[in-house]
Amino acid sequence: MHISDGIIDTNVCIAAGVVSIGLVYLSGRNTSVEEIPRMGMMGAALFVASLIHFPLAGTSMHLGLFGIAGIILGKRSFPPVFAALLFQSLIFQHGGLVTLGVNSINMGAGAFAGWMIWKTKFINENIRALLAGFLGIIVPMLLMILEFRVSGYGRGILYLFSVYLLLAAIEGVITLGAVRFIRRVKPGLLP
Amino acid sequence: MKHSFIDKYSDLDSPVHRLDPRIKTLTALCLILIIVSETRGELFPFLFYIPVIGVIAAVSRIPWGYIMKRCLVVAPFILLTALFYPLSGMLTSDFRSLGSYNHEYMVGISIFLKAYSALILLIVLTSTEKFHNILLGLRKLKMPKLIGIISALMYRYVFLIHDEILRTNMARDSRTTGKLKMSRLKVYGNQSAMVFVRSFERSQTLYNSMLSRGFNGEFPSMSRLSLKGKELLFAGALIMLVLAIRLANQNIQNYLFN
Amino acid sequence: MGSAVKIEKLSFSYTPDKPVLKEVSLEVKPGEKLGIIGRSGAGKSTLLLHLNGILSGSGTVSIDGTKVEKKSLYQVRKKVGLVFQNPDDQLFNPTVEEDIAFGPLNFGLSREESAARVKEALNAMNLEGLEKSVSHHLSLGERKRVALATVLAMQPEVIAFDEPFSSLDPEMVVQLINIIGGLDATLVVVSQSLLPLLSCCNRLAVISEGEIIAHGPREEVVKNDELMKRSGMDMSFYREIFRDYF
Amino acid sequence: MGSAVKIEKLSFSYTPDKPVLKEVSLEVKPGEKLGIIGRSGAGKSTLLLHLNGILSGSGTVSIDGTKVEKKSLYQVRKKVGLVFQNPDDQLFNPTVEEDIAFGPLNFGLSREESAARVKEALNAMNLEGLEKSVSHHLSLGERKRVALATVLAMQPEVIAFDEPFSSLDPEMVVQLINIIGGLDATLVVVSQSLLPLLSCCNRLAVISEGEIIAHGPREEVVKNDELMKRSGMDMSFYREIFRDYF
Ligand SMILES: Nc1ncnc2c1ncn2[C@@H]1O[C@H](COP(=O)(O)OP(=O)(O)OP(=O)(O)O)[C@@H](O)[C@H]1O
Ligand SMILES: Nc1ncnc2c1ncn2[C@@H]1O[C@H](COP(=O)(O)OP(=O)(O)OP(=O)(O)O)[C@@H](O)[C@H]1O
Ligand SMILES: [Mg+2]
Ligand SMILES: [Mg+2]
Repeated sequence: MHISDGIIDTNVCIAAGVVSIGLVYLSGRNTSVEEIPRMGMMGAALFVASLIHFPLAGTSMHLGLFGIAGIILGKRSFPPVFAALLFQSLIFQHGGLVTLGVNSINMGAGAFAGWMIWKTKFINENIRALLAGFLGIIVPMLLMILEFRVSGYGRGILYLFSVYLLLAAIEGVITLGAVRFIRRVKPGLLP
Repeated sequence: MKHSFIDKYSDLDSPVHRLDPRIKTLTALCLILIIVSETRGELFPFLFYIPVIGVIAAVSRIPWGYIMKRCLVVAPFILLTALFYPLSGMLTSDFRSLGSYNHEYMVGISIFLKAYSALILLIVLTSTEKFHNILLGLRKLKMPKLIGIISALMYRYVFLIHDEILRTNMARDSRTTGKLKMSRLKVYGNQSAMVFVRSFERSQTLYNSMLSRGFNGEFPSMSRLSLKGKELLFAGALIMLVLAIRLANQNIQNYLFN
Repeated sequence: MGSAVKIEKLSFSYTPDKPVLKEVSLEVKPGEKLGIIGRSGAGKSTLLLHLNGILSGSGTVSIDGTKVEKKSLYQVRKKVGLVFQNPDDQLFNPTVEEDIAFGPLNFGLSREESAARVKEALNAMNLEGLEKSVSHHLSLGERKRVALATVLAMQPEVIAFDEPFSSLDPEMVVQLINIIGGLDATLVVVSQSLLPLLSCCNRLAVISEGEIIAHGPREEVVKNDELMKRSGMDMSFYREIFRDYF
Repeated sequence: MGSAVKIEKLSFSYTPDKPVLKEVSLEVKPGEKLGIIGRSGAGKSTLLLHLNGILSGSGTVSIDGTKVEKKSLYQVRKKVGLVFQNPDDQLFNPTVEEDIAFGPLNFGLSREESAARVKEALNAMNLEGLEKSVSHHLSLGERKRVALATVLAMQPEVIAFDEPFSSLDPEMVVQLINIIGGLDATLVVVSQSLLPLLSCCNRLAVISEGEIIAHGPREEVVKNDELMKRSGMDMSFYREIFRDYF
């Protein structure tokens, strides 16, 4: 899910870098002191989740949790996603430095998608949770396909990404479980 | 509780270690940018980039075995994407003779080389500096303030989560037989969710204690970063060298091959 | 003489259905050492968090005449130091030194002044030589003292302690009592350990289900058996054990 | 009669440079109630974690004649219940009921049997009616009792407690002492609170810097002033306070 340096077109990376800084400001505008620990904690949770690998469809995958980030943080999800990816890049080189912008736009979009679904209050909460988790992976995947295509990869790259469908399904179920747990134990966390 | 998964070789001493974290980060970023923006399919300049990177890594005294081990974590993904550059065309277009994919192969290889060069530079950067110093450097380099605060908190919170995991693991293990006899998904699920909830609560308390000591968004620090002219010169020279390789590439090739 | 802390009709609840503090009024004179006791869950920690505006309910809290409110937070937090029960909640910088300097630097002191404060606080806590240590590698007793040092370095007028004695061995408790006894700030100490509390506080307040049900000189409060029983503080059980063994 | 717990020459260190337990030998007879005291950082919690194989150092630990090793973990953990200092570490299921049933289910009991165990444990801890509550929402005293119930439900022969009395108010401490006194398992209790410990244990062991420096009937150990002083347990400081007030 994380694009390393050198894989896709540099111009795309630079443009995305600039846009992502803009998004950090937009998403973090007028943040109040009460919101900060939540954002930091969510960033840490995203980072820790990425440390836990499990085998899936022949490769090693890890959870993204972008759907949950979107549910809990709403419009504030972008800065924590950005910070978590910065950590991943610096600590174990998951995703590059130049591609930080691209990666955070991709995964931030996943979180925003989760938020959008979560806001649609007329749908049953369980379904919303399931969808949020699912889209949290699918949306970044779609963006990645786009970026690879722009960078000259053929359509065959679709095969490479199909494994994420499986991951997205798993994330959906996990997000559902997490939301149900939080609803029982600490409902204050869910907006 | 002791945590050793970061900062492992940051206590060694070498010219790379001694560089100011700001300069080090900026230099790494510049070098990576120059190399990854190299024209696709160009393999020749890597004859020069690779030795330069090798020298930097050697000077840093980070053991090669360690660098390779860290490379391995992301290696499959890089290899796969590099491989897919030529492959992704073949898989979907009509059959062409394999020979006509020559350029695609070259691009695939250059993607592979770029990615690895960047990876090794990044590894050298992050293993020669304490992680919190890199964050401090980034803050001084005017990264967005919010990201500065969040990442400083994250640094502490990651340990907090780690602690919670270790402790609940012990408590869980002491009521099991070494193996779980119930649905593992359910047990691990509940445990992780509880760790998540408790960490959120503790993070609030921790933040309250910061507020109590006057925290207002700025992270004051006792350690003063000091820029030395020598370091600036060294970093500048390094960037110029790589840039020169990049720019001179075409001329050298013309000279050599015509 | 004014009061160091003055709380008037303070009410607070975390969740709408359950009031945690109910019209609490309490006054602490400068230099006084006040102990607060009460059952677990009575609202003691919640009360402390109001002293420097971390929480704010209805009613007023004033520190040295300054009302605690949004716009006075900076001054108030300079005057009130809060020591949390769990030192791990208080130590978040990479080194002991930076942790202790965090407060002074935040309040605008220069690096040199802060360094002096750090030195002083380390001395007062017998922690010389640990400047560069990583806080979370220290023992519990050391971490508790570092946490106190982080607050001392701010030279607050009022220090509020939450459960300073819990999980410490008797020797460390005595050490801490001596340290606390030597401070010349106004003190508010919350603790379930009645013996250490009695030896460092001259006045006591009893809180029960969010209400202050007694407040006065320690002798008066502690010897009121009915009151102590009612607030879960009955020590008579220990009388025989103590007689027998000590 | 064999021994419930037999530790022989147990040594352990977390980091190569610093031994935490040094050739510890200790024997606990069935039905005995042993208190372990010692300075903070002496190695008490570390010792407890060896009783059911969470940690394993050099030397041997046997429970009721079974050596604690990888292949005997199943039997050992069935026999030894560990109650951690912080109940929150132990409670991670959404409801009290599920938390208590966790151990029995893991040891292969059927749902019916587990449900019976849950009921029994709740009764013993005065927790009836809380089956469906979310553990996380209970008060500290209740959570401590639930944590104990999760262990009781496994019907262990040996129960090891880490700091059961810390952060509890005196009333709750007395409650817990009564509960502990009524258990008929072999008990090993680690605590810094000497008075409660004395009232529920008839034997005491003193650990200092990873070594057992004394072990015997409580009177003998406690009245050895020199020993108590050496291990940071000196209570003489409190004598006057206690005389004056209680
Ligand atoms: N963050 C919170 N959210 C919701 N309720 C809370 C929160 N913190 C405390 N409470 C509740 O408020 C009440 C008072 O809690 P508080 O921590 O002030 O008690 P305390 O007197 O300090 O107890 P203890 O001696 O156990 O520390 C308790 O019923 C507790 O469950
Ligand atoms: N996970 C760990 N990693 C490294 N060192 C540890 C770890 N846990 C404990 N220690 C160290 O081992 C020693 C003994 O710790 P232990 O927790 O057993 O002490 P204790 O007697 O239970 O103290 P306390 O009364 O404070 O609980 C201490 O010096 C502690 O710093
Ligand atoms: Mg409290
Ligand atoms: Mg311990």
